[in-house]
Amino acid sequence: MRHLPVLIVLLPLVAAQLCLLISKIHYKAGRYTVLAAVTGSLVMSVMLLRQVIAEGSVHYYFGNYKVPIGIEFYVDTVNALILVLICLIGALTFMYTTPFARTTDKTLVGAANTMISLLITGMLGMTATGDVFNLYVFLEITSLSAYCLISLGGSRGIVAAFRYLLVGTVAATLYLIGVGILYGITGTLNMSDMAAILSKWGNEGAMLIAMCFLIAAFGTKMALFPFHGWQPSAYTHAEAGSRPLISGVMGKIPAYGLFRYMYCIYGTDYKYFRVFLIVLGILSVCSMLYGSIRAMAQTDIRKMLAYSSVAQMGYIILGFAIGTPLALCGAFLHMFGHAFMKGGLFFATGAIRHKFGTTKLEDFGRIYKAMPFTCGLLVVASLSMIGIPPTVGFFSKWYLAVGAAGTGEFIYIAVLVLSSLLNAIYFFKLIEKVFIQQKSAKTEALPAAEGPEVPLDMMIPIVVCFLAILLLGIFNAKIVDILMLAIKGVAL
Amino acid sequence: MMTTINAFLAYKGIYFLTFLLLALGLSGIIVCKNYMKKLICMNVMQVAVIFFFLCLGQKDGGTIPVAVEGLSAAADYINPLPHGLMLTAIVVSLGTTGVGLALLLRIKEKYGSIEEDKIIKREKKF
Amino acid sequence: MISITALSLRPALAVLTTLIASGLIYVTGERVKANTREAITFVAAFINAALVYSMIPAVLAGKTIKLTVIEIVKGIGFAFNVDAAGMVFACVSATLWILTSLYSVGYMRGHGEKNQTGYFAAFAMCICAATGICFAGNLITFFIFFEALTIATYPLVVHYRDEEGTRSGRKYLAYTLISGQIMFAAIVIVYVCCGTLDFVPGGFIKPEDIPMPLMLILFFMMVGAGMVKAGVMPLHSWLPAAMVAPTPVSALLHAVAVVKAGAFATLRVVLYVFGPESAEYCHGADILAWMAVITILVSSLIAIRKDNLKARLAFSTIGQLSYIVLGICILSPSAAAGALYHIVAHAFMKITLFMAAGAIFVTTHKKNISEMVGIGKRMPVTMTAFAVASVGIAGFPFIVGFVSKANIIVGALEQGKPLFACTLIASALLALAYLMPVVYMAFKKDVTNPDFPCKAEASKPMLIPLVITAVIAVVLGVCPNFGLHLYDLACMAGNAIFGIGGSLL
Amino acid sequence: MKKKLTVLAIALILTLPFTFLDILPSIGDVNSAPNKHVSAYYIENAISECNSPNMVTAVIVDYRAFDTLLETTVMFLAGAVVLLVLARKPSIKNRIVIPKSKRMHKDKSGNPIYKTVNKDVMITVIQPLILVYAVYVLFHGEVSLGGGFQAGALIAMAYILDVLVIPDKKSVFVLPKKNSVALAGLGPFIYTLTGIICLIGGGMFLEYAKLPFPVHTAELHSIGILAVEVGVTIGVAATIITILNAIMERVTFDDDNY
Repeated sequence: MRHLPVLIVLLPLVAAQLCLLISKIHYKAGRYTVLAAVTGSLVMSVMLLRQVIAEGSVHYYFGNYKVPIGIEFYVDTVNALILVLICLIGALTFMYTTPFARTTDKTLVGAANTMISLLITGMLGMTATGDVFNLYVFLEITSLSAYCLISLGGSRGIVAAFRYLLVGTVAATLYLIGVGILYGITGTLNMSDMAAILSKWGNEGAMLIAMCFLIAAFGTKMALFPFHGWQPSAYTHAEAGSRPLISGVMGKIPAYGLFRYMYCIYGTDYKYFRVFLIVLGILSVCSMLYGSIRAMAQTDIRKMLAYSSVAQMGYIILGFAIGTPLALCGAFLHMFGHAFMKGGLFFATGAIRHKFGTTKLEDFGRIYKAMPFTCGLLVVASLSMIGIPPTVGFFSKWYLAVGAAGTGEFIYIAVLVLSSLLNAIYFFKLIEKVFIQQKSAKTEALPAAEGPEVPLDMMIPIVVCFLAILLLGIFNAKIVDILMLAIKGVAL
Repeated sequence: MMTTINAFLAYKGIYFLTFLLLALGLSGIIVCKNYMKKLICMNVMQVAVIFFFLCLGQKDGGTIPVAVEGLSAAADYINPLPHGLMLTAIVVSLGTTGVGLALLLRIKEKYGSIEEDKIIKREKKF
Repeated sequence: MISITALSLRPALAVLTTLIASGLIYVTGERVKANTREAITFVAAFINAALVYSMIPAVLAGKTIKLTVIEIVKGIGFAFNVDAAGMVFACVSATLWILTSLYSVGYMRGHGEKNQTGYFAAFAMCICAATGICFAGNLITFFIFFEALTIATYPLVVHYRDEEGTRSGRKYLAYTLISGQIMFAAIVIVYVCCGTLDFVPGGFIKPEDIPMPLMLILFFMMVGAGMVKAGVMPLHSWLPAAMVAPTPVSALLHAVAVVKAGAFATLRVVLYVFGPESAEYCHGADILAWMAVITILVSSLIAIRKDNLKARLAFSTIGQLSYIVLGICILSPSAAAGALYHIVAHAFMKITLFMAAGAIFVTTHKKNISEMVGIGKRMPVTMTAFAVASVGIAGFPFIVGFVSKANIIVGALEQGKPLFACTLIASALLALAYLMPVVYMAFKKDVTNPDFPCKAEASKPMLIPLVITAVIAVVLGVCPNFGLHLYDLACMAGNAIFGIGGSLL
Repeated sequence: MKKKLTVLAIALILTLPFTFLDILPSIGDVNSAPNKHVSAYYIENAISECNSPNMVTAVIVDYRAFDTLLETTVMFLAGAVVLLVLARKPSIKNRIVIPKSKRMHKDKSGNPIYKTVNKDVMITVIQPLILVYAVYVLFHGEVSLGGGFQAGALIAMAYILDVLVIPDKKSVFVLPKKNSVALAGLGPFIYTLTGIICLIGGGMFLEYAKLPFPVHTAELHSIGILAVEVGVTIGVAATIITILNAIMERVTFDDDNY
């Protein structure tokens, strides 16, 4: 039991390392290995979550070297929940990729499976680690596998991947500079040790500059407003099967990293903490408005969803910027909710593309006849994006708004409302297309309307996302209770 | 005056150069239109970071961190940790550069150019 | 902790029944025969009605049925709280669901409509939301169902899937979503200021809780959502636009669920959240009352000019709904009781009118009043029902409209606001002016219209409901407490709000 | 030019705070934070705890061994990515700019300049030396400068020489693409396996002291370090060979056809 934190990360890692070897037996063998590993991780992360809720946070020391000598994994309820989320979406996405496979070349299929497995490993590691440099290495694993998955998405995917590679590496470099400055003034790389030293004799100017670098780095990785340039085309042109994972979860993990830095390492007592809150508040507000406005103008659903991700990241960061426990809960709830919403929307988009071969909004006329379940998910996820109860989007917005009202920042409430309405404009455009508009010539010509809606591999993720959006919404109080345990302890 | 300058050059000068290198790399990524040059500038940035970390690990009067008979105090060896970290960073930057080059190869193949404006123009055809 | 008993589960069950019905209809879809779909609708409608009616005795005895299902957000439960006011609205919607379903079957078949699955599913969803709105015990539960209603009505508005439908659908969404989101912001602020969201008869916001200008702003931010749905004047224009929907939808929109939900929302916000004291203190009630007065007069004037029967009825609805809003804003027990009872009264009268209009459209394909000369000869039963309801709308005694209006007028006079009473009387005359010509033309003796050669009523499923509603309108007018004790319930609610004991008038 | 000057000016301004504000420790300061806290521990305890005179090795494969496991995985990942990215070769007609002629690429090894060197002799002499040196570097990584990465690179170098100089005849070993990439995964796996054996022995992950072998603790650390160095070597060598293989399939670059 005490090895759970490391085993969660190791399983997909080992699966990735051995996937190519096992793929030599049969091209599907590697796939089952990875699927089994991710599922195993899912089970263990749930066990870990239960353990953490029951007994409090868990430290895992690599090589049994105590902090700050060795590397440490630190799991509290917040990141235990995120671990579960990553494993769940990871397993679903992995299941979902099969129908998209175009080759049976053992090596290539094996390598592609390795990529997804390592992407999951990287995200799990970033979430669980308690060491700032270890976070960097996991960040790079995540990024490299993401570059690859994006580059597999056709001609524009390569360019998108290259641009993301440049921007992502710059971000990682800036992150290292931030870490370097902090290391320079503390002499340690362990997060909790660093927090202790900084609170005692932190050089405030150095901390300020380090935080600027960190905000830029994490902001780029999570595609916050001024740093989002790489994101729309990367999300749009990523490989179809892995898109839900990339767009649904990948952006959230750097956000969690930023949370760690702000609330765990720097702490709310830090002199310039208010400054960060205001800066993040401005960035998030800009993200929400800019993302929504750009999303309205798109004709390709993938791009629309990508821009909407910029806006939705704004919600999460807004929660961090408000900084009361309730708002932080809202931010995390939105993180989980949005993973399922955006993941679900991309699952649905992929399913439509699989069946009709199109992602252009103009071709979506009345596809609900052929794919009622997919369109059901589209509707529920869209409503959740807008924030209509009883979906999870409403409740995360509720906590954010209550938090904002609690600190008297009514402007944030106004922005939340405005952003919801902007979301409503383009999501109802989508719903209008799917249910009302006449069939386009392109979909009319396809005989695809016959037969089952989508393969079972695709149906499971769709149904799971559908249920998750509703259940997370209805039982949000439970999750908030769990989150509160950690947030009260860690942050404030 | 001279002592100030001397002290500055001795204790902070390299930071100045490192950050200059970093800034130049960053500006190169922004300004250059050629993807290959962008990639090179990216490498320049990474090198700057490596320098930066190594500066932090420098110690007056320290030798390389391989134990020698008779020297056992911490002050006798330079800090091994930044070197260890930077080994990792170098490998990572190697990986990133390799992937970047492979992508560039594909871009060149598909678009016939690695100039940004040409690629943007041709991207619309897909 | 309230123990969960069979009684306390009933509001949740009523909501659940309709929700399941809606889901079943959507999932079974086109694969099953229309009969199955309609069977599901009817079974659910009857179960729903039975559950709602079964709660009446308890409520009449002065009990409120409370049930907290789960903690829906941190610190606030998903609570049902069945009181007299909610009961009145619930009874209306449960009763009318049965009748409208029957009518829908006739209309949809007679008219050979498409997309019937979506229609029935959304219809059930609307009733589900309306039932939830009735029984919601706090603002957040209320808001959840309120937004659900917004979304569930959208497919009904765009039912025809054509250009015009899409446009009015957008208009509808724009109005309702914006007002809904603003209400959301207001709820959040109220929650932060007061720490509770539970409905309390007489309101939970004390005048000292919130500084004055903010309070007025909050009042309108909250009431705005209700105003939009109820079509109070500057915010009404989605309602006539939504006319493109099929007639049963119009009937549902205008008579049962949506607009009534709006009026009911106004009631809950003004009297159960702000309460008479705060509403008067911040002048919100006064301003709203005057808006209602203007709406009543202007909409009646517009109605006179409309030739399309459904459009005329739509503007009539806007005017009538403002009666309810006015009754609420007068802030007196009898006016509140009158307003609540007007929900009942207007529901039965207006649904009769709409069903009649639908019946005319299905049998003769006539939409405009000018083409309906002499139609009384062809469809005497329908037009008789229409005439009864028209007179009722005008407030003729012995028809249900009279009871509610009389109460509101009494309330206005009690509060020393005779201008409001005058408005109501003037509007009664205007109502006669815009509805009587239809009846007059229909039964005009000396004209024979070649379009209507012989007597031919609409099909049974359409005719029966509209006759029933017309009869109910008369019966309730003669004996307001007939059957479901709705008048007593309304009075109880009015008294509870103003803190006058639990006894009946 | 003006643009570049502006950029330079901005760069200078941005750089100033780091230099003039006293936010970073002075270079070479023995008592600065990074040189005291953790690093002093490493220097003082590397030999006694890890049985490794090379402190950098002690840090990277013992104290912070997990980082290095991931680093090796990054190598493997990079190899797999290159393989995957270069696997798709668009057909000529799918390209935006279509090559003007389809003239085939000429084998450059037939170029007279290559013929001046006696390749066979050079390879036979140099290759074994490289391999031996690689093994030396691998096994001495913990005592002096060196280690798995260098050893891996050297082994790969031997292979690269083989492929580049005599394309048709391979004398040392043949490693096709699909095997090399699997091997590149196997390397990090050996590393992971070492850690997992520690788990089985009742310790934490990568706690070499708990390796289930009947020798004393210092020896166990040496065994652990050696095991992971072997893993690193295999991983690095195989990755470089994978990248080489992936690129060798594309010796005919498009440029040649223009």
